Amino acid sequence: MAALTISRRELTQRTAFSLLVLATAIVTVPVLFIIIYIVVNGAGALSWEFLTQAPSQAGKAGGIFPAIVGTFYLMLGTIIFSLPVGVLAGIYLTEYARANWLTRLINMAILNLAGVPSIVYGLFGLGLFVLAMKFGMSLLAASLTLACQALAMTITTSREAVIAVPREYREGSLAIGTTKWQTIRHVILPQALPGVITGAILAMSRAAGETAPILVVGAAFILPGLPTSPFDQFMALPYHLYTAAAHVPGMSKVTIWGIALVLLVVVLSFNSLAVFIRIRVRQRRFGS
Amino acid sequence: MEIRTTFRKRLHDIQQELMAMGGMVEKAISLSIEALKERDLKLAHQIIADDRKINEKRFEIEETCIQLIATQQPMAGDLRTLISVMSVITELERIGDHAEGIAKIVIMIGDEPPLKPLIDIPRMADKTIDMLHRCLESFMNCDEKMARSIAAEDDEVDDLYDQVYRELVSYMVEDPKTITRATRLLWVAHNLERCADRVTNICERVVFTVTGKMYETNVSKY
Amino acid sequence: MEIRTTFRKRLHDIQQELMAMGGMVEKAISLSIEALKERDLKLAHQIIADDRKINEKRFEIEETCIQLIATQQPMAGDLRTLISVMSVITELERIGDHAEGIAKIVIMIGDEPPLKPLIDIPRMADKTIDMLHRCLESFMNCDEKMARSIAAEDDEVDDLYDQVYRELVSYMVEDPKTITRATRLLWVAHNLERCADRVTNICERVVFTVTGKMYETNVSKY
Amino acid sequence: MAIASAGLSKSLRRRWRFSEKLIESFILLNGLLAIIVLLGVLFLLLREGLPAFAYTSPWQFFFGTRWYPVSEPPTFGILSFFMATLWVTLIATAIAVPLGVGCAAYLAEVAPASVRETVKPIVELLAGIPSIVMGLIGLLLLSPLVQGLFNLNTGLCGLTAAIMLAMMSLPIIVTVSEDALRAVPKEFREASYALGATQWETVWHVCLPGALSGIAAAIMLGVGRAIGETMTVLMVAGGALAVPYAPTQPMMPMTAAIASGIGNAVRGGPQYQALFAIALLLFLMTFAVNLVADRVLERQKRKFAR
Amino acid sequence: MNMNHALLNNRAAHNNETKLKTEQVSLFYGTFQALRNISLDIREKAITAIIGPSGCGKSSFLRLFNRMNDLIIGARVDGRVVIDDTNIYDRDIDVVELRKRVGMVFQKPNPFPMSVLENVAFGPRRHGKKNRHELEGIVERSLRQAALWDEVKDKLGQSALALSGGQQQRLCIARVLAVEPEVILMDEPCSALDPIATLRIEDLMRSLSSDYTIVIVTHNMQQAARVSDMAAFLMMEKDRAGILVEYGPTSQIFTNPQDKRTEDYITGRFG
Amino acid sequence: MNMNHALLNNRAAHNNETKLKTEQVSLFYGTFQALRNISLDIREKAITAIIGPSGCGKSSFLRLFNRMNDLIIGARVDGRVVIDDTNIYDRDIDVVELRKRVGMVFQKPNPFPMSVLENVAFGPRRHGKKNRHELEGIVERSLRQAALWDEVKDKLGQSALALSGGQQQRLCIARVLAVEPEVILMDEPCSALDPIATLRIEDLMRSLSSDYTIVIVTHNMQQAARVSDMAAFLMMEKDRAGILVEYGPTSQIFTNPQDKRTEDYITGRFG
Ligand SMILES: Nc1ncnc2c1ncn2[C@@H]1O[C@H](COP(=O)(O)OP(=O)(O)OP(=O)(O)O)[C@@H](O)[C@H]1O
Ligand SMILES: Nc1ncnc2c1ncn2[C@@H]1O[C@H](COP(=O)(O)OP(=O)(O)OP(=O)(O)O)[C@@H](O)[C@H]1O
Ligand SMILES: [Mg+2]
Ligand SMILES: [Mg+2]
Ligand SMILES: O=P([O-])([O-])[O-]
Repeated sequence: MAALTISRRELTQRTAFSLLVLATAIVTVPVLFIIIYIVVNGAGALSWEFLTQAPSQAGKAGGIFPAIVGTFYLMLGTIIFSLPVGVLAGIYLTEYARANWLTRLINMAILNLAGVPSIVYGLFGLGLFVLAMKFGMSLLAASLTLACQALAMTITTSREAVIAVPREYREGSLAIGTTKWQTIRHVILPQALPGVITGAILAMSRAAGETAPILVVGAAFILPGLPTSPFDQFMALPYHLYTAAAHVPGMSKVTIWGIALVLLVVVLSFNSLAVFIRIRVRQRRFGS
Repeated sequence: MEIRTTFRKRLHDIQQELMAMGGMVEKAISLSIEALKERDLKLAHQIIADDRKINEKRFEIEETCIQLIATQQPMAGDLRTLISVMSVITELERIGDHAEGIAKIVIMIGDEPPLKPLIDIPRMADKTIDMLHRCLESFMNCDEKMARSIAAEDDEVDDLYDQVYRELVSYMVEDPKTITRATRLLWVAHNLERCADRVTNICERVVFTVTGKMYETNVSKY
Repeated sequence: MEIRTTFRKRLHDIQQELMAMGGMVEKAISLSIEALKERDLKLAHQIIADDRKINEKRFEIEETCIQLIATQQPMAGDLRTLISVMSVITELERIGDHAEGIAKIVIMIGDEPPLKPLIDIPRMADKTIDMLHRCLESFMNCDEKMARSIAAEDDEVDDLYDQVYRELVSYMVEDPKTITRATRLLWVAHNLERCADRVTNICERVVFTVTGKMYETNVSKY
Repeated sequence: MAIASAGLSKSLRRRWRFSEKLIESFILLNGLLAIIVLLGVLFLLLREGLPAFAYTSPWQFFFGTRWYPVSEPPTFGILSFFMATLWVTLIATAIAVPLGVGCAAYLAEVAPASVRETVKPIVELLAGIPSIVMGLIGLLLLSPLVQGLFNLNTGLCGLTAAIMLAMMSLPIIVTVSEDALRAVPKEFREASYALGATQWETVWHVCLPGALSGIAAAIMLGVGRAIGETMTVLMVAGGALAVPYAPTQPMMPMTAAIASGIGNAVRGGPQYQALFAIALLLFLMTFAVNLVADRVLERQKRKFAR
Repeated sequence: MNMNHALLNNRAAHNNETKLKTEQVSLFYGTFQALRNISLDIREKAITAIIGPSGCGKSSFLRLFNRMNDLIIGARVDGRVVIDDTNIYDRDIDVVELRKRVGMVFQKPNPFPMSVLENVAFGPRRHGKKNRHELEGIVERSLRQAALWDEVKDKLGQSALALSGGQQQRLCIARVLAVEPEVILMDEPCSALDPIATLRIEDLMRSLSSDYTIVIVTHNMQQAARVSDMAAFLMMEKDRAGILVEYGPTSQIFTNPQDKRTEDYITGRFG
Repeated sequence: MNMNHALLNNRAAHNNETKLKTEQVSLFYGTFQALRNISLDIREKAITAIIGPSGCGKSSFLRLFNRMNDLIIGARVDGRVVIDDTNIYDRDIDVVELRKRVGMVFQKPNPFPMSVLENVAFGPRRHGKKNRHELEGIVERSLRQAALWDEVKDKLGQSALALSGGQQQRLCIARVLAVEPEVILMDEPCSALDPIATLRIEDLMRSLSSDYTIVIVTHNMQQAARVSDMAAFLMMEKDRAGILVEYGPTSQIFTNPQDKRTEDYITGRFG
């Protein structure tokens, strides 16, 4: 009797675990397939020329150099506009904010900023930066738009990084007679820095991949040269890819996959960097 | 809700054992006087044999107290109680020794004719036993006032002793032949007087247990 | 690295105080015999007065021991040491009382002519003081063997006492006029004999402190 | 001593620390920026979007099935967009939740360390793939597959989009759920084993219930992602303007409608305003989802706290 | 001492049979040896305390008895661990069944985030008891045994996490009792509790010791002294492997330990 | 007792001056009153222990003295808290300056994740000491005072987190000593440590007590008994506000408390 019960429980367990393994396989196998597929099919397009030349013949020939540069400019612009605000707001929320309606409101705002669809940011950027502030369809307008979108992320990651600094450190520092800012500056920020940086890199990587907002606020499909000022129009990899794939008839598949591969490499290398930093920090904190 | 029930139970057990030991000692004194009155050598030997048990009981209780202190970390009143128990059993054991001493004297006297009818010595013994009994009761009940009043009664025993002493010396002076016998009775009385002194020591411990203060009663005269 | 330094220091202090008390008691015995020999009433009064100090010292040490037990939770050997200290000071205090007793007898004797030259009684006293001194040393050094051998020496004191007793009884029988005086000397000898008994009790405590076992030496004869 | 204390009492008096105050107010300003941006978004959407209702009644707008921005007068009915978003989101969620939670449970509770160390980076990889690339995959690889499998006229339909969206919301669901499962203290597992429960019983009766709040939040976040996703649905869903009755039909979710329309809309014109009105609706929908998710989390948290 | 101790008898030694036994047990975590050649007989229906300095392997030793170490990858056991007459490290031992017989209470109170009732019913449910009436009976009995019934009988449906720390720990004990174990292992069960709650748990342990064999690990020497009948002192050797230094009745270990190292540890001379 | 206690004198009472003082202090968290009318004089260069049941307000009381409660929103203090002759709750008191004079050590050792040296130098640096040589002198002095120098002198550059728990706590004490406080507050400084490390910290506290005024909160009654010169017993009233029940020399509190409630708590009769 007892033996029978055990074996039934054992059976349930085996069945359940098999289903879990199956789910995991369904999640992971397509990802590997996609990556490998893009690498295999896109590698053919890669060449020195492809990476360093401007496009010609509506993108069917030439390279994607301006798009690569444009994407890096966008990443830079995004981080310049969103990181300082993100960090300071994160500090405000954890160190200064009192539990009152204002704080609740700010937190709710952040929560919702993170959930606003990217296309809505696009419209916001269009309405505010392009039209109202008259920046036009420009690198600056796009950067600001992406920065607004990234804000939720930089604030949240900074806030989490600052919160993760144990309360004991704060108390330990204040209790030996330091001011609040000294405590933040010398104890909390150094501790939170890796987390902040990780968040920033992820935000940049996200910005590199965004299409919908820049589609609205000003990316160009083909430009002969690089932007020379923030008020110039610009090319960007995702938008270039979109147009090439959806709007240029007769585009060669290899070129499309080639653009996709370059975009993927940019985005994923930044992601890996963030992961790498996170692991290093974890080791330093718990190791030695 | 009461907690530390185990400790409390063991403390209570110790107090019970202390009372049992007190009973043994009271009995030893009263039997020793009985033996003296009746010239009962067998009884005297019995008392001597029983004193071993009193000694053993004393060490048993003491060991338990030490174990309780080591393992239960009593504090404040509980600790004072345990310390007092250890002190009280020492006193009881000594009182037991005095009873044994009397029994030994009984054996020395053997079947010599009595020097005189025994009156004051049994009275001393009764008084001492009574004091001891009530004193232990006051310990159980943490009755500080009672303990103080019992300690004061020691004077009565001392007076009785003085009386016995004077009487016996006059016997000896009148008839030197009685000297040995008289000296022996004197020993008996002395033993009883010491017993009563020890009872007052126990009383002091009662006061200490309750108040945490050691108060010294009158110091013994001899 | 030694830890609990505070506790260890305080334990050490207590042992020092115990030795100091031992010194006071030794001095009290030796002075009381001095007073007896010299018929020095002033000295006798001084001894009685000093006994208060011994008593106070005893309570002071005891209180410190209790505080140490309550606040420092000593265990094993440390606890046994503290328990033993409390027991030893009780014995010392009683020995002090015996010295006081002798001093009181000296006062009773006053300037009566000496019954006989004092020989055995001073020998008893010297022996007792010597035993006490070495015994406390053995306590300090946790020297169990030494303690056992000292306890065995109690028989010598008992023998001396028997000798004194027989001698004094023969005096009394020969000359009833000496009875009072002889009885008094007998008290003195008896006090000394009790002192030696108490030294053996201390020896038992030394053995207990070291081994954790209570060993009973020979039981007193009187 | 007295002298020392006199000195002390003097030195304890407060000093004015100007820089401290300055920094403090600057930091507060940055904190407020989050609200400013959010309110800015809302304000702009309202300003540009509300005028649309001058041309078309709200009833017509929300329940009208016809979207003719350039006819005279233009009609703006968004029901088909809305239904498309609904279809796509529901199906994506239905696919992603069991897979995601199952995968998370496997990673957190069952998988040996070596498997976990390889699977986790793969999931993170998936999170990193830009939506445009996923759109490309749907467009070029998945849609022919779906077309063949269901024997459709075109593979560019709601179902294809939903499958891609499911993939895209999986990383969020997996990572957040796994974190939630890991947050269940080791002590609970040990207690369960020590009572003689099997590992599966421990996962099912102790770990999953314990992580329920986190898993619910994960699902909500996944839903939010699916609703707001633009490029993938723009490229894959088919772009048909009719109200979809089956997931296998081509359709145009709201985000796609905005993205495809905004390029041609005259700035400040009726279509421009109508698109802003859709954006406003999207904004409010995601706002609602997020608020609900937050409330759920809060209530779950409070349920087990004192 | 060779006297008969009436006073002591009412405490220990109701029963002198051996319930658990380790025979020359060594425990390895990978290549690191955490325990070396430990042989110990644990008495039935008595409380045995394991004491020793931090990291000497007390917890590891305790977890031998319900094979909790199995959960740690790379842990290996040499020697025999015997319950009644069975070596629990035999191949064909059912660990789930073993853990029913050998319950465990942990350092931090860890009631499941469910209702009080569900917590206690958890074990019986897993072992196939479904009848609601029967379960309720078990729950009441276990809570009574754990001296918690009166405090929670009106809030059986409320979350267990709303209880105080001490109540939570008693609930965890009730939860173990509900599966009717023979042995209860406790790993520093009071170290997260305040003094009063601690004394309560100690009282509970003593009352349970008449029916269960209890093994407790504690950092708190005073607690080991207060609560146990037998005590074992573990120590680390040079290579940090735990060895058994002394094992005996608690009263002896704390008043008159036989080993110099035990004495040094107990009197705080260690270091 | 009215005897002269030579034995006791070497422990307490080097100094009978009052260093800290609360006068009719009440503390509120919002509308909840955590402390009610507490008046207490804390002796200079002695160790004062605060004991009492869980939640009676011991930590809150301790944190009055360096205004750590200021960090809690809604906390309000009535009455006066005086250090030397200054009410530290006066309007114009500089909290930062106050906390330099009144150092604090916490329950969990909390060294900053920096090197040992940087940890100790942290305070002096913030207060404007930049000279490397001078800082090194301060670090060595503080570490010596905290009885840690010998153990860490060869690894001043290593991360403080690599130290053992007991060493970390002594490091935290050194960190406080480096800013030359007059008072050191300790909130259950040993509750996260093992018994040996605990005894070490206790030894350290005693050696510091000749130069500093120390106030310690502890759950561990035995520890309070072992380490302090004076002890205060707090308790909750019906409404859960903490009140002072008894305050006196430690030896008296633990052998002969004057208040029945203290006696009940100390002997474990409470509940
Ligand atoms: N999972 C593990 N892997 C490797 N080593 C371990 C593991 N668990 C414990 N150890 C090591 O085994 C030794 C014994 O650990 P254990 O936790 O049993 O000690 P303990 O006496 O319970 O200590 P504490 O008093 O701190 O709880 C320690 O040196 C520890 O570092
Ligand atoms: N920040 C706070 N807000 C509201 N109430 C609080 C706060 N901190 C403490 N309390 C309450 O104040 C009372 C006293 O808390 P405090 O932490 O001072 O007690 P304690 O004696 O230190 O307890 P413990 O022994 O558990 O550390 C408790 O009832 C607690 O719930
Ligand atoms: Mg452990
Ligand atoms: Mg506290
Ligand atoms: O909304 P997108 O991620 O597709 O830009």
